[in-house]
Amino acid sequence: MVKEIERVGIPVVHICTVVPISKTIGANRIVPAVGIPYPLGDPTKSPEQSKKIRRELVERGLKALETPVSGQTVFE
Amino acid sequence: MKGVMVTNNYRCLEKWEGRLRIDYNKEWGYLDVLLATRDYIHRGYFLLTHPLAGSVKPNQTPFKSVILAEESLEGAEEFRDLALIEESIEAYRKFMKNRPLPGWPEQTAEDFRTIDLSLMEGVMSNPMMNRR
Amino acid sequence: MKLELGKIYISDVQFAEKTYVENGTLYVCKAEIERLVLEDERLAGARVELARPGESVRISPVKDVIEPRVKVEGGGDIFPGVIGKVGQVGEGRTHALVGATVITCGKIVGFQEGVIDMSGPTAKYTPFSQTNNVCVVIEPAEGLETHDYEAAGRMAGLKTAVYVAEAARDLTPDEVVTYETKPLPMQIAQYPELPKIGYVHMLQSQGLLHDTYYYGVDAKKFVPTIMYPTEIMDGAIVSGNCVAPCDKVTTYHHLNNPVIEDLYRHHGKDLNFVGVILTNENVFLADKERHSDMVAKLAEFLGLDGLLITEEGYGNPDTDLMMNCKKVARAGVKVVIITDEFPGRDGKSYSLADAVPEADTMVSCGQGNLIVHFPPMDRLIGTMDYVESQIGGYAGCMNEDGSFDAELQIIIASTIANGFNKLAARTY
Amino acid sequence: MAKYRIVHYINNFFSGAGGEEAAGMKPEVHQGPVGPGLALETAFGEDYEVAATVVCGDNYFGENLEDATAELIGMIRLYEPDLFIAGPAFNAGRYGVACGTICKEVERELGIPVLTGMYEENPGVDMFRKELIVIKTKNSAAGMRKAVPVFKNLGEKLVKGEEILGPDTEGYLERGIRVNYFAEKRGSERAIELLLKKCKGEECPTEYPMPKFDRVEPAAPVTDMAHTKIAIVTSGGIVPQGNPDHIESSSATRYGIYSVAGMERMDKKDFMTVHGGYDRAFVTEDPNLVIPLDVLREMQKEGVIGELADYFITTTGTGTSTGNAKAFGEDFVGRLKEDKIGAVILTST
Repeated sequence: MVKEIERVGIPVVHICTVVPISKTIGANRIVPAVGIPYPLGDPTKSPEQSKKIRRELVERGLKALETPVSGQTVFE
Repeated sequence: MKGVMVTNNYRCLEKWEGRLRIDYNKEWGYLDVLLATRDYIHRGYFLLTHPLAGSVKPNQTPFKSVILAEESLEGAEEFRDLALIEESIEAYRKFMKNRPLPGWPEQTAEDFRTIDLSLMEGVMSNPMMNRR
Repeated sequence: MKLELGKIYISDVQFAEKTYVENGTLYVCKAEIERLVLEDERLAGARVELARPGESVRISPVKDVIEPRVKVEGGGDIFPGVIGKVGQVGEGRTHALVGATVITCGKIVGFQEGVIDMSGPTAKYTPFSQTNNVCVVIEPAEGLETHDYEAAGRMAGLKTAVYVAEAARDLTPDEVVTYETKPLPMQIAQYPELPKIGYVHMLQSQGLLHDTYYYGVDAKKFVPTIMYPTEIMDGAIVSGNCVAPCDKVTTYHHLNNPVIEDLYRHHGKDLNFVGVILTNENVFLADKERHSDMVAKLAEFLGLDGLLITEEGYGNPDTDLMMNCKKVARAGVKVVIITDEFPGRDGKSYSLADAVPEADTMVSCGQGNLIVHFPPMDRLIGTMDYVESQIGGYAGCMNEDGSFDAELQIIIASTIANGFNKLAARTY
Repeated sequence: MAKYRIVHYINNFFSGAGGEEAAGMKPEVHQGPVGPGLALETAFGEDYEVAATVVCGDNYFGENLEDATAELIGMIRLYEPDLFIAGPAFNAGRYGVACGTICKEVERELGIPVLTGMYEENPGVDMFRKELIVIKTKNSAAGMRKAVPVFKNLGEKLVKGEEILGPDTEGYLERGIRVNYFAEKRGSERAIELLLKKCKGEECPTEYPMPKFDRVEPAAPVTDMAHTKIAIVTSGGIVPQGNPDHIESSSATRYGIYSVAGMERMDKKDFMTVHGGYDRAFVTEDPNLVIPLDVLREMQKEGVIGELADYFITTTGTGTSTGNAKAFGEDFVGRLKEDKIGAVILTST
């Protein structure tokens, strides 16, 4: 899906748990997520903390979207 | 090392049950084993053996075994496993379209199990498989 | 390392009381060969039959084909570590009965054994319709285990070939060809202006019916190594597999490796043939990564400008082929791949099971999915009982008159992926 | 001896009915050759006749695919043709697609040989080149004169069941079929010759091209986030409670587009996950772990981002083939463009 979106010129950031898969499917801007059962946040912590983690990831995603890249780039 | 063998060959189950996790299903066909393998890769597992191991083509043998692990043993390029499994599934479909698997008599089926088992024996005896 | 290959041309084969060569005819003693083969208690039966070019003869299921060769000077035995003693080969003088072969056939081991027609429309696809063949039809002992049957069949062929080749020991060859490769620094210095070319020879090594032996070592257990090209001409590599009939590299094809032969033909003219890198095609992906790393390292170590890669088999080996190609190319070495193709029955699918952008120069040895018609033959060596389950055959492919239809895959060495044949494929 | 019968298909323009204004015309049939068919009949000579010409407007064909095809097949069948020719369509896209479609259908329904012709860049070429013999033509009707003998030659061969040679020899567009032949030199020698050329930096054409590697260049970055509209896409299997579109838990063949209009966060009362690839407990409790709606709404209010699409697009990633995923993307991307989405956040488990 990533390639099809990007092909029409819309930048995509892929926030994902398994970076290698993201690379395979052709994502160019990649942000590693927290983990498989809970990619954006950490429910084992307090709801506030979980949300804070989520916010940080989304902010990193937005930053990736604002960054020029020449090929597949992982934003850690 | 946490490994799993995905197989529809009961002789692999008999031989290695207890050595590593065996995801065995006697109802599975060759393609089902490949699809189950792909599910493991999607969940973050790494291929240890090539999905098309054995140059018996997919429309010739009913049996297939693949070993995966939660960690990678080599510094492979990152998209390798997903590409490998997709290519293998593609190859399966190509050959089945060509000519579907014959209904083998039991003796022939047993020979195919032996070949599949032998392919896995080569791997299971590899010292890297005993890494902890 | 320097080897003189003395070629004795054989144009006919006949039975006789003893085994000898006279005026280009190979005479073989049937009883002697059968006795020799049956020394192995794993085999219950052995029958020798002859097949000559142009005869209405079909041979099936074929396991291996071997050219009779004998070591005359320079030390070592033919097929070291397998039949002969372990010891260095590739030097001195070897005699070969060119135009003769030993073929093993009999009940299938694992469906991957093929067909040879000595005449008719399919004869053109296999080189062995042009040779004078001593066929050993074997029968396993009751209840023999599959691995043992494979080993017994392999040894029967090699033993027979060594026995027959003794007839060549004291003959004066019709032609002597000298092959020489010097130690690396001297070899490079000999033709400093020519491109330094190597050859990556990938050996089938996946398991039962998929093994190859190098000086008796099971190829899946070695790491990539460097070989003088002449070693292979003395039987350093023995086939122990039936991958698929069409792309099986028989022991004959190891002895007569076309890439090595043709590289020597160009040696000193427009290239400098520096050596051979041997590697394997294991099932274990860690082995694949490690060994392709090592192939690239050895290519760089040898200072190669270019190299050729050949594979044996389909599927799993395609991944080794592509890994080798990619890593060698990234090490700055120019690479050309030789392969055969399986594009499906309609010929429209992608032909290999793996692909990398670095594989931008490939030579095709033809596609194996083409359906061909095999007319009835007057005489059958072996059995047709298994045609429907042999690779390339299918349920209902056999007709009552002995004719059948099957994919080109079923013919021994028809699309062999080392460039031995002229068969190729192009896009329509 | 009876003549071999050809039925010829042309569009509104070539039948003389007119251009765009006639593109809606329904199928009709004429006895004998019409327009370009005259040149074909002359070229094929005495043993052949163009028995009938069927005509259909390009728009009518495109908009009524099934009806138009059925009607045309009915007309063609009556003439019991030995050969069917469509076009050539040259560079006309809709005409090319119509020629390809009708040829395929005639071949399937009537079991007779079919032929068409197009300019290489006609979109019909990529759709049909693997299945049909598409004769290579110029990009305008001025190329008819050169195309006619090619039609004659191939048409005769097809009718007589003679061997069709390679695309360059015969003048059709490459079909991608691998065909065996015996080369002059053996493979090892050819490989060495290629390698020597490669070492010299000369051209060394491969005998077997690799498939195309599909990589997409990164899109340009967002320069003004505060005025950009963002959409969320996920492969994490979040769907409205009850999974109304029955999206599969693995090996998905569908995707869904669901509203988040007016919502401040993803509420577990409204959404669930069907993803089969992981422990669903956490996400079931808090779907924001996959669709970060809560923080995106915050950012929207804060003016960090301009706007948020009032829907998200979802499917499951486990077991889903790359082919399906590609098809989903191709399907929904039009909507993203329409809605002026400036950037996408795609989340995966």
